[in-house]
Amino acid sequence: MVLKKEEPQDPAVAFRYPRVITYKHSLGYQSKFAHALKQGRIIATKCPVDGRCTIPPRIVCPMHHVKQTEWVDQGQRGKLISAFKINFPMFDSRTGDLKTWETPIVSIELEGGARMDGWCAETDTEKLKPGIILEAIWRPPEERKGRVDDILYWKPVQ
Amino acid sequence: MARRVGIVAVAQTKFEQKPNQHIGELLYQASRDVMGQTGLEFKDDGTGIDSTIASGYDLMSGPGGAYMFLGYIVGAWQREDERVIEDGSMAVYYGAAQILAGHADVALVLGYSKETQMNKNLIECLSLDQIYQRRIGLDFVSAAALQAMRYTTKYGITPEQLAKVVVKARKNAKNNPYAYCCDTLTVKDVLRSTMLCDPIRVQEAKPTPVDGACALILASEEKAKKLTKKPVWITGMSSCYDHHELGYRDLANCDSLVTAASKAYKMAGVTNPLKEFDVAEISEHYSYQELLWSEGLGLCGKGEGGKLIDSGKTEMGGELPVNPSGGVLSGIPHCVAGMHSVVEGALQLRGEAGKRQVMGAKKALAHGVDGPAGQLHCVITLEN
Amino acid sequence: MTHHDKKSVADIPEEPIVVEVQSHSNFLVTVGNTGNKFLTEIRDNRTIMGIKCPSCKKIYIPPRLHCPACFVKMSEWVKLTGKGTLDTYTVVRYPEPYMPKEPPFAYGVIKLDGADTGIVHLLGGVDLDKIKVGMKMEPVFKEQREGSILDIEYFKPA
Amino acid sequence: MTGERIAIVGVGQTVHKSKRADVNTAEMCAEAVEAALADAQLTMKDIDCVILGSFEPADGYSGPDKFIIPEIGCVGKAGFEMQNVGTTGGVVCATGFNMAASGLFENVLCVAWQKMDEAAGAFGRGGGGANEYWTGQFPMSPITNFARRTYAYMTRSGCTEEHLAIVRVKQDQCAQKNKYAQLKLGLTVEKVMNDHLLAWPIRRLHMCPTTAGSAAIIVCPEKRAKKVTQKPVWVEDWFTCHQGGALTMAEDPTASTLAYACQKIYKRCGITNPKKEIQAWEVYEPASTAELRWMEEVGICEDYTAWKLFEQGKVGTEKEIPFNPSGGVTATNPIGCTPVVRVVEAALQIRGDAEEHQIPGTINRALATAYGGQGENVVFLLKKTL
Repeated sequence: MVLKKEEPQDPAVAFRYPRVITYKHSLGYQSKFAHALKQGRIIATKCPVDGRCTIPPRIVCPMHHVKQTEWVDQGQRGKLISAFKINFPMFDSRTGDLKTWETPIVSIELEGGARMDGWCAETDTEKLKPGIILEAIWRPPEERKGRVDDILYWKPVQ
Repeated sequence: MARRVGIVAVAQTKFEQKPNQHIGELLYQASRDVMGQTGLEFKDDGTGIDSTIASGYDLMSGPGGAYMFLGYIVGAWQREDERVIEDGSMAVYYGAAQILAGHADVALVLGYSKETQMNKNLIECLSLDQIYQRRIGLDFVSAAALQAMRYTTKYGITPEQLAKVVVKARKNAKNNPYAYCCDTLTVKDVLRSTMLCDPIRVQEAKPTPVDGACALILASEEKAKKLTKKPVWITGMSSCYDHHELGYRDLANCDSLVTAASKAYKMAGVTNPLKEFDVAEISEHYSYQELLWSEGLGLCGKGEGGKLIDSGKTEMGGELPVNPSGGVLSGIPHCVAGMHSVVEGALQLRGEAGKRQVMGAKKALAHGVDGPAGQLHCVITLEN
Repeated sequence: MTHHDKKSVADIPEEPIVVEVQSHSNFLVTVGNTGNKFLTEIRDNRTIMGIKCPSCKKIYIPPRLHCPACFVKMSEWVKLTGKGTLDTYTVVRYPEPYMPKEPPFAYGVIKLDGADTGIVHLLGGVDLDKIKVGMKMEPVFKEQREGSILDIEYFKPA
Repeated sequence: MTGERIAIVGVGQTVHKSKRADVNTAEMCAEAVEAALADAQLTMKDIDCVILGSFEPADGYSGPDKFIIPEIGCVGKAGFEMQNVGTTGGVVCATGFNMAASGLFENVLCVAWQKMDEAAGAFGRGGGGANEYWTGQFPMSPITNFARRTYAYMTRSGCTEEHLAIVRVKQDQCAQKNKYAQLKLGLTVEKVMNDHLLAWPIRRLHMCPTTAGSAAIIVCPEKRAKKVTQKPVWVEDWFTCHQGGALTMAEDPTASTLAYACQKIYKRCGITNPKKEIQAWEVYEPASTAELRWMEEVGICEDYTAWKLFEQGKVGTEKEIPFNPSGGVTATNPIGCTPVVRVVEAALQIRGDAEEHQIPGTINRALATAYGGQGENVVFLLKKTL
């Protein structure tokens, strides 16, 4: 699955069809989450039945199928669930370039209970054991765009 | 059909541009509506909704696999949850087949589209074969225009006759609170509007972009009778594919629609559609399509679509009112259109169509279409 | 985990956000042997070939491997003159990024002499308002041909 | 079931390869359709309904059914296209089964395909993500998904990298006996363990390859099926179990919806001891490590113990647990078509027509699955006799 960009071939055999689709995704009820990121906060919707919080925010709880209207602050720290490092070049979906990825991706259970993914400052995967506590390190406020990557990375708390 | 499938509830959102709403909110609104009407929820013990079928082009929702993140919104988490990548009428078709198969007793069918999210023409262009037709830049609009030109020249359909279709659609849409476009138009206004792709003028094409969703609940005959006092029965249905290459067909005919209609009519025991149906909802993305599809559906003879609109038979109050809702020309999103036909047909047969009600309607005809120049048609007949 | 104080989320705005994202892809389109033969004949010999069904004897253009009516393999190539009759046409007056030309320009379905089907292609060498259904047409090939259907620059009135 | 009882009367697939430059997508599908028709001894005239599907994001099309229809001779027939990411083939089969059982049709053709040689390297900016806003920051792929799952599986079960390698070697041994399989590598545990690391603990060999291939099945209602073939494969039951992308909702990061789907379908069919009552398994494992977890989820063994069965050498075509005798998905993966290949292989096992990779003894019942997204499944039960 290591992807290589191939040389163009004889178009009578095969040719490339470049395609660009521009999407204007309406975040709708998820907008509040994006506004929170700009403020350096992580929030999630909460299920009124069992109190579980979800990211991405959901309009209804998948399990109980009730509308989730309550938003809960998730704090700045979380517990590591899993971690892995990508050892091969993969496309960066933001730039379209093949890129090597030095930092591990971690799955975190936040203090508020919701789970999300993030980059991790600790590159030694041996040290990334489930259960360790990580803290969010944010971009400076002026650089934040209301996207998940406003969180630069997660750093283990000593 | 040996057994019947009942429509027990229908719903639609207002069709308009909704940049402030997440695509899931449309789905939620429509699905909640029908679930509220029937009091049904997804259950795994056979006492609620057993399965859900959605329709919609994946690439219209997002870059790929996007719709799969929406199934939970209707409550289909860990449930039968499938997607038809065609016009919404095909989802109804499949939903009814699932019930006939006994695999589900109650099915939730959904159609949703958010055309404001992307360039609809581009996504439709991606349906065309890459080596020939897409390479020259053809899309659904230009394919339809080629068909319109062929059809109008072969049978001498006049621009005025085409414009009348638009005038009728917008006039009818005034009676439909869910419709997007209901401006007062005259034949002259239509003919004065900018040419989009000869002979299709801007006013003769479906208004776009529009957002919205439809939902309906289907049930087996036994359950339908318990769930509602006013079940609407699906009595016949069929889809049919035509050639993909426009040059392989005579674009002045719609052979696949003729086949689909004759199969559906045979199931329903319909022999004279113009007489027997009380109301028809036909997916006309462009003005010529109402005429050409009417021919395919057997409402008139070959090449007589122009005469049909002139006769006034398809107006409200006529022998067979076509598109009392205003139809697709009043602005229904791609992939929702055919399901909208079924929803409107059901509302008519329940006597719940408000100001657009055709009095005493007993049999309705619903039609959906997908693909370039009507490659894939679906015909569904309804009875109360 | 440290105890986390739930902060109020009331001060986070909710106004809807629309995010614009782009999806880029560049698919390889495999032409296959049948298409390859057709396109290389156009490229190398300025010849348009049809393919004949051994069962129903229909000649198809653009060619394909299987007869759509009989579902049998086709392999007999038939040389066509390229001349034909204009079955229908349209003038495109709206711009789209995927179009090969700036509008206005014309498409037509040309029913080729000696074939049972027509081919959709660009029209040229004629005033757009003088195009008529039923015109006799002939292909104009590009000087520089690469092996694509666009090696036929357009069809013009014969 | 109030509808018709149905049977698979014909199956076909292409020889799966990494590249198919000789055919376009539609022509590739035609090969599988021809094979299925020949297998059923039917002609295209007999077919009255066609259901198609592929994993569209890797197809370069939006609605590829439209251009494939004429090439497979289905102009004038009823049908439509289904899609649901990785489970597409499963949904295609389920739809075909429903259409046949509805009594509306006599012979239903299901076709699925993927031509991954066209998609490899095709995704640039924003191309791969389901919704760029949510997943855009991470290079998400099945590799990262299974790296995460496998990491969690290993920490929970105590299985080691060597066990993962044993699983891969078994799959390769099976694939070598399957003439349609793509990767036949002659692997050893050592080779797998020294293979290029993609995302620990996932090595290149652990992941499914990119495949160009197509598969087709023909389904008939009971009466018709008995006329068409001496060896109908009866479709006992099926269940589509999607979870709407709610992966983060699961308590156990290794879990999918497979366990739930299997329990449900077993109950409906009165199966109490799946290991005994099902004699052949074709389960969609996008990574070799998934085979372990899926084996537990389908009920062959307790949670987190499947690796022990491999350690004891109990898994293999001719062994106690005949799991993925075709070599599975790590050997061949034309994504949207893969679940149809699973059904095809399961049907061949029941008929006793799997040739070199035939499981010895009578196969009365087989289970096939489809996997997609982040834990979605479709489960099929096929039977030899009614």
